[in-house]
Amino acid sequence: MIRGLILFAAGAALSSTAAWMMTPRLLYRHEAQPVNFSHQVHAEKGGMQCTDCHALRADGSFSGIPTIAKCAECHSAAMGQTKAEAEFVRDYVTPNREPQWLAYTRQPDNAWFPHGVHIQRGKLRCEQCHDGQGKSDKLPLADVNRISGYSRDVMGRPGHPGMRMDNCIGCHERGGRHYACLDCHK
Amino acid sequence: MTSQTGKTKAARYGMVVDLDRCNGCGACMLACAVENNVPPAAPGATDRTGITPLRVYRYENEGRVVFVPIMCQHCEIDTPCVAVCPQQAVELDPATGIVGQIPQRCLGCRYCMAACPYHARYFNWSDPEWPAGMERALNPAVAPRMRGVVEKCNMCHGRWHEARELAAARGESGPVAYTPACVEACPARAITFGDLNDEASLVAQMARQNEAFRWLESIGTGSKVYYRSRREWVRESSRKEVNGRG
Amino acid sequence: MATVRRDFLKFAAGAGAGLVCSPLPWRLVGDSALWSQNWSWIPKTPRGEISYQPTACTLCPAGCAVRARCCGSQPVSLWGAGDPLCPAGLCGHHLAFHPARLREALHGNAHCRPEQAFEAAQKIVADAGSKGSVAVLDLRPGRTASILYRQHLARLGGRYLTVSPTIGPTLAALAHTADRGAVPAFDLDRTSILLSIGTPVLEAWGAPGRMLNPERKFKLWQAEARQSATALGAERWFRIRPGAETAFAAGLIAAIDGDRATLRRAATLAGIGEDELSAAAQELLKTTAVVVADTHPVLGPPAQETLRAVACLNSRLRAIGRPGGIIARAETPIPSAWGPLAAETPLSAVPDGSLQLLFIDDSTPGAPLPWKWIAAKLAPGAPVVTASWSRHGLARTSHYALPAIAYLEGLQDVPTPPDASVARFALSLPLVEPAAGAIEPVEWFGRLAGDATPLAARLKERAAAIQAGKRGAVRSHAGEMVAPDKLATADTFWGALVAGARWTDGPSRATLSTKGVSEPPFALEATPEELTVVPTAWFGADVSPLMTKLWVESDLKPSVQLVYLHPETAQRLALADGAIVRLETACGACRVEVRVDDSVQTDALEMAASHAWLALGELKDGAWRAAATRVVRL
Amino acid sequence: MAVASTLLTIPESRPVSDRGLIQRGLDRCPLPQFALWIAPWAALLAFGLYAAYLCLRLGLNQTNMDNRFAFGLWIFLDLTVIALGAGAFFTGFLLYILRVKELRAVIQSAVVIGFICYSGAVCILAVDVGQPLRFWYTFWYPNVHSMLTEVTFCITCYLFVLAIEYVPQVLRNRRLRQAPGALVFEFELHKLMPVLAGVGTFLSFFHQGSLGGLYGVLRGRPFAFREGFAVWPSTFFLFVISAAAVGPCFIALITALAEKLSRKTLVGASVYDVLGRISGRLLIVYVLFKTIDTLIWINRTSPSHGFPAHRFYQWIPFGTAILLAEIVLFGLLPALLLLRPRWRARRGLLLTAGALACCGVALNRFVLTIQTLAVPTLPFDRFLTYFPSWQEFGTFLAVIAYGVLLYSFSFRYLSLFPRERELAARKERS
Repeated sequence: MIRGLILFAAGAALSSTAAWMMTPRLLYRHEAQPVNFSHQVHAEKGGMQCTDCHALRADGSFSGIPTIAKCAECHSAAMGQTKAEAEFVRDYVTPNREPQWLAYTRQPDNAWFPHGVHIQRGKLRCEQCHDGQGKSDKLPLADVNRISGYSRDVMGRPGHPGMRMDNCIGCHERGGRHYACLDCHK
Repeated sequence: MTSQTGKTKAARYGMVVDLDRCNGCGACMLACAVENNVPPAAPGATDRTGITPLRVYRYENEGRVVFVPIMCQHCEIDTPCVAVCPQQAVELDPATGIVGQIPQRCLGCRYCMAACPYHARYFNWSDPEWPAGMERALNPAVAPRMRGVVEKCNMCHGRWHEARELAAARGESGPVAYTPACVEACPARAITFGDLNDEASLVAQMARQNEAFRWLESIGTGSKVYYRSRREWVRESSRKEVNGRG
Repeated sequence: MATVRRDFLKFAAGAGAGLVCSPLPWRLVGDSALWSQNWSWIPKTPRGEISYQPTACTLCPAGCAVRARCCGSQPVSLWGAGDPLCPAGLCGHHLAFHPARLREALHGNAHCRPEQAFEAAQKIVADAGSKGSVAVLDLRPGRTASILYRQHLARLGGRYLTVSPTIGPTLAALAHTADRGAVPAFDLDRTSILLSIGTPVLEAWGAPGRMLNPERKFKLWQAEARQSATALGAERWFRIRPGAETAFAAGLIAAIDGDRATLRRAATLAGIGEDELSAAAQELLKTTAVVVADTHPVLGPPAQETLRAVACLNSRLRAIGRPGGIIARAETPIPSAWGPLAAETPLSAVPDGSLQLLFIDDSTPGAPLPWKWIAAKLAPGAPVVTASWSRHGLARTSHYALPAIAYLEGLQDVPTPPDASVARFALSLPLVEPAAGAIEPVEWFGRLAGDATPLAARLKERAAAIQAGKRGAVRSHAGEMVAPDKLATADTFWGALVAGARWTDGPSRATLSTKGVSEPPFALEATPEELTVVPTAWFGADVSPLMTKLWVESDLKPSVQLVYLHPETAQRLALADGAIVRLETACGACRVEVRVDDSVQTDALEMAASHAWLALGELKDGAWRAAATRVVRL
Repeated sequence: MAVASTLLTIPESRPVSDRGLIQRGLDRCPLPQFALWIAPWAALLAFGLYAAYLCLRLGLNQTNMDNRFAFGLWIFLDLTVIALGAGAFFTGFLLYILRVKELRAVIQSAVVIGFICYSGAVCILAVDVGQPLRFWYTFWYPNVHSMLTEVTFCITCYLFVLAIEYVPQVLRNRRLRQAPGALVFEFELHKLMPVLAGVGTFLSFFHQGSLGGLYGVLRGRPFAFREGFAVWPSTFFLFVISAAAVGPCFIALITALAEKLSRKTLVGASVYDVLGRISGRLLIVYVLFKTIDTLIWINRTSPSHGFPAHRFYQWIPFGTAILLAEIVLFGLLPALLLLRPRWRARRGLLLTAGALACCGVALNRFVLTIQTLAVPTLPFDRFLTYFPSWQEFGTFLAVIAYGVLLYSFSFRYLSLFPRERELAARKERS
């Protein structure tokens, strides 16, 4: 009897620990960004604001990740001496090729996050959702769920806010704000 | 799903369709399909398995003909489809009065279709398919649905989203003003859309006129899509008991 | 041994239990559900900045102003600027993706090099010389391209053919009454009653946004055999017998002239009461009324006799030359440098077997054109080269088919619509990349005539000619006036046009005379007693796969596989709903399914405008008519 | 390694026979004959599974359902099957709560039948919904106002209950009994039975009811809409009673069938009598309520919604005949047959009555599912008809086959009828 229990416990412990450790590796594809972009450098050396590149358009829509044209405004030729920049100019700016950026927090097709409304009406600041992103020196790997194809940062990871529906609802409920499915779903 | 707050004045978006103006050209049906990324007919589809969130019926009665555009009527008195959905994929948004259908939450049990007296709900019997390359011409404001879910008229919520963003950019508040695709498309200007709560609005005034009526009013689901006709027999037929075509 | 096995089972059970306590199984359940929201085979919507581009619709002669909603550079929906669009116009941006789109040059339905067709054509042109045996059939006349065809043909000594006159048969019948440089035009803004004889006014005549506008000034009276959408939408509907158009017009004339005998005869033929006809005539006389009998997209132009009667009726109603009736308008200026132009000939006027080479410009979707009709005109072995948007229709039957640049793919001009009282000019701008290998038909034919000037340059010349006239006004594409300085120089004018502005001419001082307008009597032959097939309203060009919404996924429009007949007719022929029948005429036969419908007349069968219908038809005084039909049960 | 080897070695080789698995004292046909009986059903199952696969892989365009007939053959038969399976809970209720001792003879069989019906129904539903992968949304984001939520919860829970009730019988199998612990476990479960029966009764009561409520609440469909008490429309209660009424009938029918096929007496005659009696009483109550409900609907509910009831019966073949058949031919008649002891005593009559009652319940479910959707609501829509595709039939046949197989195996290897051995012995003595 005792022997049995021990065996049982052993099996349980072994499998669960294994599963806990393996889960992230099994579930996510880790993809590297095409260019190692440093928000920190641009913010500190360049003294730039988020909105300089990630702006709201006149119609209130959010421009998202800037196009190469935006980069070319400053980097038509290399500004600094860094190898990274030189390569970027050579590979993308000069041939006017769009880098295939991987968006960490891009909502799936069926969800619509109106940046404008949150910034202008909700008075939200970028950091509140994209905490460290604006100051990061390196672009982390983009984790894409192998099954659902959704970004891990949207679904949320330990120690990262996450931008799942529950997160939206949680915030709206805390503020006692109204919300309905169609407010975000499209 | 919703927690209503008195912060912003609630809207009750509704429509009045003038049946005397409609000549059944079908522009609204196509505008609806284009706006909401409804796929072309799947192979073997019929008028019973097709997807037409807005469908114009040709109502022929003793030689007299009227064309009746039927879309989701956005009922507001214990809405039949909202009550029955087992997993809250349908809801009546008290802030807009729109009955919203969320295909991503839908299980595809089709109970809501059985519940809808207007047959205004459509099931995706097949995977949606567009001719090669045509996906580039899809409307970015609306996500295509997948096979096995129910869809219906959401009163062009994609346009509502954009209008709301624009309003926010302009610092406006209160219910946003926008126009659904069918309303913009109708060459006969047969459909009037607006906020029924706003007494001054044209739609509210027309809904109050004697010529205005609603289909199946007797069931008492309080639909927010009104119809109007000067023709007595049309108004009568909305009151008369069912005499569906055999 | 057994114990060992049992131990292992215990261990396995434990492992199972442990797994359940880990996130893995639960994440799998959750993610697989998310996957069902994100299937790779469901297309992703495009991303990009939303912008609105002005352009103009070239899908039909109405030429509505269009606001194209673009995501990035790709139009994702089209909307009317000012006036709304028709169903076809709403999905014009799908034309590029239409499954039927012709994407390669064909020779007898097999792939071929585009040059092949050109060389073949060049050879014939060289031999044919100027015997009028080279011809162009222009299915969308009135464009600058059409004028260029006429210029090239003048050089080649060829014929310029159209199915129906550019300005429409009703006005064409009065063309000789106008001063030089002017053409007749309807003055609908001041009309109080528009009497349409079989013209699909509310479906395919003039701009839908104007004709269906509840604020429009004039009342519409419709004389038509079918319960068409126009008949239903009209203020008054005279349900005449099929083929009794002439009789109806003649009846009204007789009523005005007080010719009792003719009135009685016409009334019986048309199936309308004498008193009703007389009353209608009196009412028309009282107001400013005008009569139109124009080309039906499917039925083609009305019979010659009908047109003579209509012209006469218009003069009886004193509509000719009167404001609110038919007035004279100046033609859109043409650069004098373009030299002589070939005359416009109706296809029906071409002697049979006389054409050595026929080039067909079929670059915009339209109602199907009967091949029998064209084939009759060809000399033995003469090739037909069709520049078409679609693989179906004429491209299938022609000897050579070339992929043509379609709506939104190239710079085109929008000519004066049939319902306009003054000349108009606007540009349809290229918003999408043309299909690979697609040609601009008129440029292709230009090369044949030794003129390689691109169409865009020609359009600019035309614009300069218009600007030189210094007449009229420039309006933004939404309709409001734009500062007059836009007309100051050719460049400012062109700039305005390219920005979507449209030019409208001012009122013309030209006049119409009523000389030479035909007079009674008109030949009134009795309409056939036996069944004839009438095509039901055409539901617009098949520009998008989404058109299925109208007749596959709903029963709003007649399906092409159905024939509709009145309950009595069905009873007489012992046919039930859903029966499969074979329709036979002297010209051909087709297989269709029966639908019983009270709205059909007892002596008519209705079916959708389709190749099936064309198979039944025959060419009768300049138009395509269905012959007496036998219904054979299958 | 050692473990593996022990797993791989076949215990001891003997001529192919399943004697060792069959309960002592029960004589069962030889294995080949049994295999012969199984084979066609197995084939049918395979065919059905293929049909189901088509529906899951290609979507529901494989069926002939459409936007009007959103529910079709599957839902109709699900409702019927679940109603017939109600015998399980009701017998349990009678035996363990009301202590009707005679029913101990059929309770095992009843549980198996119930298990088959419910698991089968759930499988069908998995194919019927458009997005089976999202099944758990109903539990995670439940809409408490929806009858379907109630149904889903109850059916799932009750399926567990049935499974737990089924397990001990499996454990009582001869070979499994060799494993110590199994016995203990089985014994523990056995003590649970009354509790389980109670829980089962409660759950079944609710979902049988909610299945009725499913239609009763459709205010958009005046043909189906019924008033009722509190949140439950009258159909809620009618379904409960009708299910309880036909449950015993169905058990009687299956038992008789088993006796016929196995050429054995499996239960005492008294059992049939009890089942018949109970059925009869409930059936007459059902007929009474159904009549009252129909009258109320005709005279008040339907007209108040602007739909004179007679309008619904103008469509052939859905005339008033169908209504009469449902109440009189398939309701009143069997009820009377079952109530009269002398008639009830005649096995033939009893079974006929039972069959009629079962048909009655099926007809009732059919009317609510199909006729409700067929009759037009808007003045300009059509009366439509629908015929299922072979995929729909196939998928359902799979469930039938699965049921036959599971019951056959249970009958062969478990003792579904406790008194079988004793009755057999008695037969030999006489």
